[in-house]
Amino acid sequence: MAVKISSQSMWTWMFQRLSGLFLGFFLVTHLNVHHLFHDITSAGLISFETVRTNLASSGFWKVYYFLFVPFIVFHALNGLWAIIADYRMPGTLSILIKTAFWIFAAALIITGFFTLKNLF
Amino acid sequence: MFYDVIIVGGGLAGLRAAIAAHDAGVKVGLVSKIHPVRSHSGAAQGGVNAALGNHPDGHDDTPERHAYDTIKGSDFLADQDAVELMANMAPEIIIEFEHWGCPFSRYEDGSIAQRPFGGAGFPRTCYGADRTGLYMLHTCYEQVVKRNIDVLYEHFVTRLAVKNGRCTGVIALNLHTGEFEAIAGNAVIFATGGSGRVYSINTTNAHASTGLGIAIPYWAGVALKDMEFIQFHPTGLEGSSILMTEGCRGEGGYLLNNRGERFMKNYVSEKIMELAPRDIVARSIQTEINEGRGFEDSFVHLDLRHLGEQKIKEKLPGIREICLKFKNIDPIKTPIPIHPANHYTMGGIDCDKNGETSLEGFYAAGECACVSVHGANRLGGNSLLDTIVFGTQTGRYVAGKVKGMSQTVDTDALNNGLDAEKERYERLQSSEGKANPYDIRNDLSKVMNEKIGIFRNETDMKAAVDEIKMLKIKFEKLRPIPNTVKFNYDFLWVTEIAGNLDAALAIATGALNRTESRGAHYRIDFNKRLDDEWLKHTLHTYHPSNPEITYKPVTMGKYEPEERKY
Amino acid sequence: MPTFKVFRYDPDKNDPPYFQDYEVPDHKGMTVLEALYYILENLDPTLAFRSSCRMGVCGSCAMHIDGQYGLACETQVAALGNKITIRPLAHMTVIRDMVVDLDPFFAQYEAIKPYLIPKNAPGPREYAQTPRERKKLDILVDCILCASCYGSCPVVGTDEKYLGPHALLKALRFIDDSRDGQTNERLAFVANDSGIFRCHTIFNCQQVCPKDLDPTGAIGKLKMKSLWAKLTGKLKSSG
Amino acid sequence: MSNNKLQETIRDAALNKNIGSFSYWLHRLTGIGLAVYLLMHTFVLSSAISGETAFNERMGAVQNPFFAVLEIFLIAGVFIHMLNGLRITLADFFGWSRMHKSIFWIIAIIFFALMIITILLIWPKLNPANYPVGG
Ligand SMILES: Cc1cc2nc3c(=O)[nH]c(=O)nc-3n(C[C@H](O)[C@H](O)[C@H](O)COP(=O)(O)OP(=O)(O)OC[C@H]3O[C@@H](n4cnc5c(N)ncnc54)[C@H](O)[C@@H]3O)c2cc1C
Ligand code: HEM
Ligand code: SF4
Ligand code: F3S
Ligand code: FES
Repeated sequence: MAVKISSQSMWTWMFQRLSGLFLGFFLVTHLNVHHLFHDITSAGLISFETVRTNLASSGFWKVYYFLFVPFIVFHALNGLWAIIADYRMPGTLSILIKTAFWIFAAALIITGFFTLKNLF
Repeated sequence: MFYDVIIVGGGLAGLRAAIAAHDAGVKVGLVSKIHPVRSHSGAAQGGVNAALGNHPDGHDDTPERHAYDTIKGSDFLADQDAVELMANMAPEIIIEFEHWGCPFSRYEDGSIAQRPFGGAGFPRTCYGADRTGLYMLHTCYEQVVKRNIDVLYEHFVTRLAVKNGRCTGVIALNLHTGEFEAIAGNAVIFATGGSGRVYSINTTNAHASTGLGIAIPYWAGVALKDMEFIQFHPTGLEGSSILMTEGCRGEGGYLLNNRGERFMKNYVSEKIMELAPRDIVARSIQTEINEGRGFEDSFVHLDLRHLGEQKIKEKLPGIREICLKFKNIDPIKTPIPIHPANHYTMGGIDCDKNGETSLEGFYAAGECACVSVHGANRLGGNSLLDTIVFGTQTGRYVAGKVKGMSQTVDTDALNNGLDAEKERYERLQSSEGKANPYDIRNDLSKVMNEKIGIFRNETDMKAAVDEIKMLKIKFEKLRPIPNTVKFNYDFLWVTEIAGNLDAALAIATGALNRTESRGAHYRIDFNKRLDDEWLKHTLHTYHPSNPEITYKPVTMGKYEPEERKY
Repeated sequence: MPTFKVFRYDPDKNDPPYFQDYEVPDHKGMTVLEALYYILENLDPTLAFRSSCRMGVCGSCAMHIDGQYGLACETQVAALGNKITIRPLAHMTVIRDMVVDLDPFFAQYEAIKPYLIPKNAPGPREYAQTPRERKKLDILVDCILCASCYGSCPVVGTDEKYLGPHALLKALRFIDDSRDGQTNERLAFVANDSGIFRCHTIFNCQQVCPKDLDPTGAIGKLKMKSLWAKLTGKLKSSG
Repeated sequence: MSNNKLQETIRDAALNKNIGSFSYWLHRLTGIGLAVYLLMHTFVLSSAISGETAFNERMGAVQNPFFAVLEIFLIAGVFIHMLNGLRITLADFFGWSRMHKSIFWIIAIIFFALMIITILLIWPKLNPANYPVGG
């Protein structure tokens, strides 16, 4: 007979690490393209146009950035939540903050998606 | 607070007794001045004896052989019925520990591993690396947790409540609150451990192993037995006297003098060498040192180097850790400097194999008790066995006695005891003397080590008795103790020292009176065992100025005294 | 002659905690515990600290010594500087000086059911356990419950429900025991929301452990084991 | 003593001076820093929703030598957090907990190597003369 377990903390823990690994891969590429190997002396400042050209260069980038937004939002907010949750608080307060975090996460993801949509 | 059975002491003996009594269906309260897992049983390293016959060279081992070795080791002073009981119960009780989860080391076939120990005809010492005591103590405590037995830890017992020749409870200082509490019970079992701290400057024992646990019943009129038999362990680490287990030699370690020779060949047969009983090895080492074949006139070497790195790391990791941390040497590369050190109190509260004493309702088990199974010299690995066998036996027996008994609590006795302790506490706080109690303890320890040590003689022992009496007088005029309420450790230690003094006096007078050499009691002025006159137990009865000494016969059995040759 | 700067506190006296200096004559091989005894016996009988075995096996004397948690009885004075600061373990209520209230520590230990719940009914002989199976318990069974790790773990400091490194290490001790039959129940328990997944892999517990045990590694192992048990369907969500 | 948990956290940081605690604090602080940056980043980029001009205006405001210096710190934070995230993940996933100190020193070396490259690449952005006039 299988034993019952409340596994929420397991999944958030797991996903924090998986998203972290994904972000590691992602951020290095992202940094290279937009922060490091973007030479302002030859290519000028980053602008709407440069970004758009970059993203349009392949379908790959679109998938990439659409995945990136939820991942990084989850990772950042779950990370912040982990810090707050260390300071054990009454259950109701904890649920309140958690809900606020979810709403905030949704807002961030939606903003991110609209931003991307306009850049594609 | 009322319990059917109060158990004082959270070492192996106390915990095992608590489990036995609880399982027999009575309400148990376990009282201990330190948390049970801090007890000195946890320091035991080498192992515990049981004739399991698991060792490849030990398949023919039997409880009878175990009993015989124990009796011979005891120099025939042990009570043979008790020894036989212990040897017979040993296998089942060790197996029970294993069933409780004790992580013993193993053989390939999955059975409990055993190693050779001193004075044993077969390798029969079951072990868990060199942390056997730690594993057994934790296993036992785990079972107490499982059974949800009440544990009053950091409750310091200072007095028995006695009325009309019956023990009805104990008075304990709750260190957490600083309040004395009267704990009532139909029976009290003392399992307070050894009294090595009487020899505090050279002992393998913990700070907590003072003589108070035997002094409390002694003061209340219970006799002590065979106190003169003090075991000196051959291998205490030079300086701190921390124990280097007999397992070191059991695994094949050598003892070397400053000429690099295995000197044990000069004292016992080539077959036995380092694995002779402890009294003999300790005397041999001391002789080497006294005759100038030691190092710096104070130690010899315990050499493990030839065992090789792997064996040392696997079988003696704790020893290596201690050497590295306390002496900054690695036994893989360097021999260990060792000298004999006070280790074990063969004597103790006079009781029979059910723990029963002359005081009704009061029982004893473990190192503080003297059943006696160790006689004049205990074999390595028999003491852990003693604690769990007689812990079980006493726990069961006492539970049987108090089951269904109506409460025999005597409020007067408890209140009187409470008042007496409070008064003593206040008296110590307002004392107008000057003496530092710790100086007294140090002086005592010096007297004991120098004059009631491995080699004894009349002049020294007479002087020792006088000096202890002087110290007792000095102890009457102490500087005041602080008036802090919680965890007043100064009060605790001062009380312990009071116990040390009377335990020491019992040891010294007993030793002075016994004009023979037997086991650990070795006199240069009477260097022969004299069975006709001295095959008897010493009984010490408390008297403020001078203990009263009487004797009682040894329970003999199938083994006749013979010359003890190894 | 090193100076010991010792944390002093007596809640009954209404004074805030303070540090008191004591000069202690040292000698070769002297330990911090011996120095504390020197203070108690010769300078200040009001000092309170626990001790028993003085050989690093009973776990009484854990405290914060000169910047590090550890056992006073096995810390050599000579290895420290000339000014040695001594404090009690953190995260527990100080009862007096170095003596802290260990009740929560032991309560969390007891919460993980720290006793063997055997797979098989006992027979007349020992449960067979091969040296290889026994080897898995090496280290895990050496914990002396000294609470050094408990004092050092920042999560313990802020989350009173967190089970703590000691209890989680003990849990693995039983899960890894070939004789124990409650592996899944134990995994489900330590994976609760005050258990292993609250550990941030800070390693303090591992670094301070006087027995050189690895609670961090034990917790890591428990995380992987419970994850695996979940993925293979041995643990079912309770909703 | 004190029930103030924040105080407890600070005390723990002071009482545990070791690699584990140090990297834990680095991880936490960089994590928080990156989360804050993520919010700012989202704010800047979301101007794209209002169109190209708004976007270019906001982007122009954050492209100057001052922000280039901040960028170095941002990238340092990313590398520290990333490498240490890898370190603790390795400890949990592969049982490499005993090696965490060695891994710490390895990632420290990698970090410094990465930072040298980063600074070399960002170098031109630190010079105001390299920016197109009028933006
Ligand atoms: C270093 C060392 C190594 C050893 N190795 C071995 C070995 O390998 N094999 C072997 O067989 N034997 C060994 N022994 C001997 C054996 O360990 C002890 O004899 C045995 O553990 C004693 O157990 P106990 O339960 O009687 O007492 P302890 O374990 O000493 O427990 C005494 C208990 O009594 C309590 N107590 C004492 N006084 C009071 C009081 N006044 N009020 C309240 N509580 C009190 C204490 O708190 C403690 O819990 C060794 C001994 C030492 C010192
Ligand atoms: C670059 C790759 C990244 C990796 C490998 C990574 C990895 C991790 C890991 C493993 C944790 C869990 C630590 C713990 O349990 O305590 C974590 C926590 C965290 N991460 Fe990341 N992360 C990365 C990027 C980011 C980014 C970009 C942000 C911010 C936007 C971020 C914000 C956080 C925060 C706030 C925490 C919580 C810190 C804490 O618990 O102490 N991380 N990260
Ligand atoms: S794991 Fe180590 S530090 Fe923690 S209680 Fe056990 S022995 Fe002490
Ligand atoms: S210090 Fe605490 S957070 Fe985890 S690794 Fe140790 S338990
Ligand atoms: S006194 Fe026992 S561990 Fe230090």
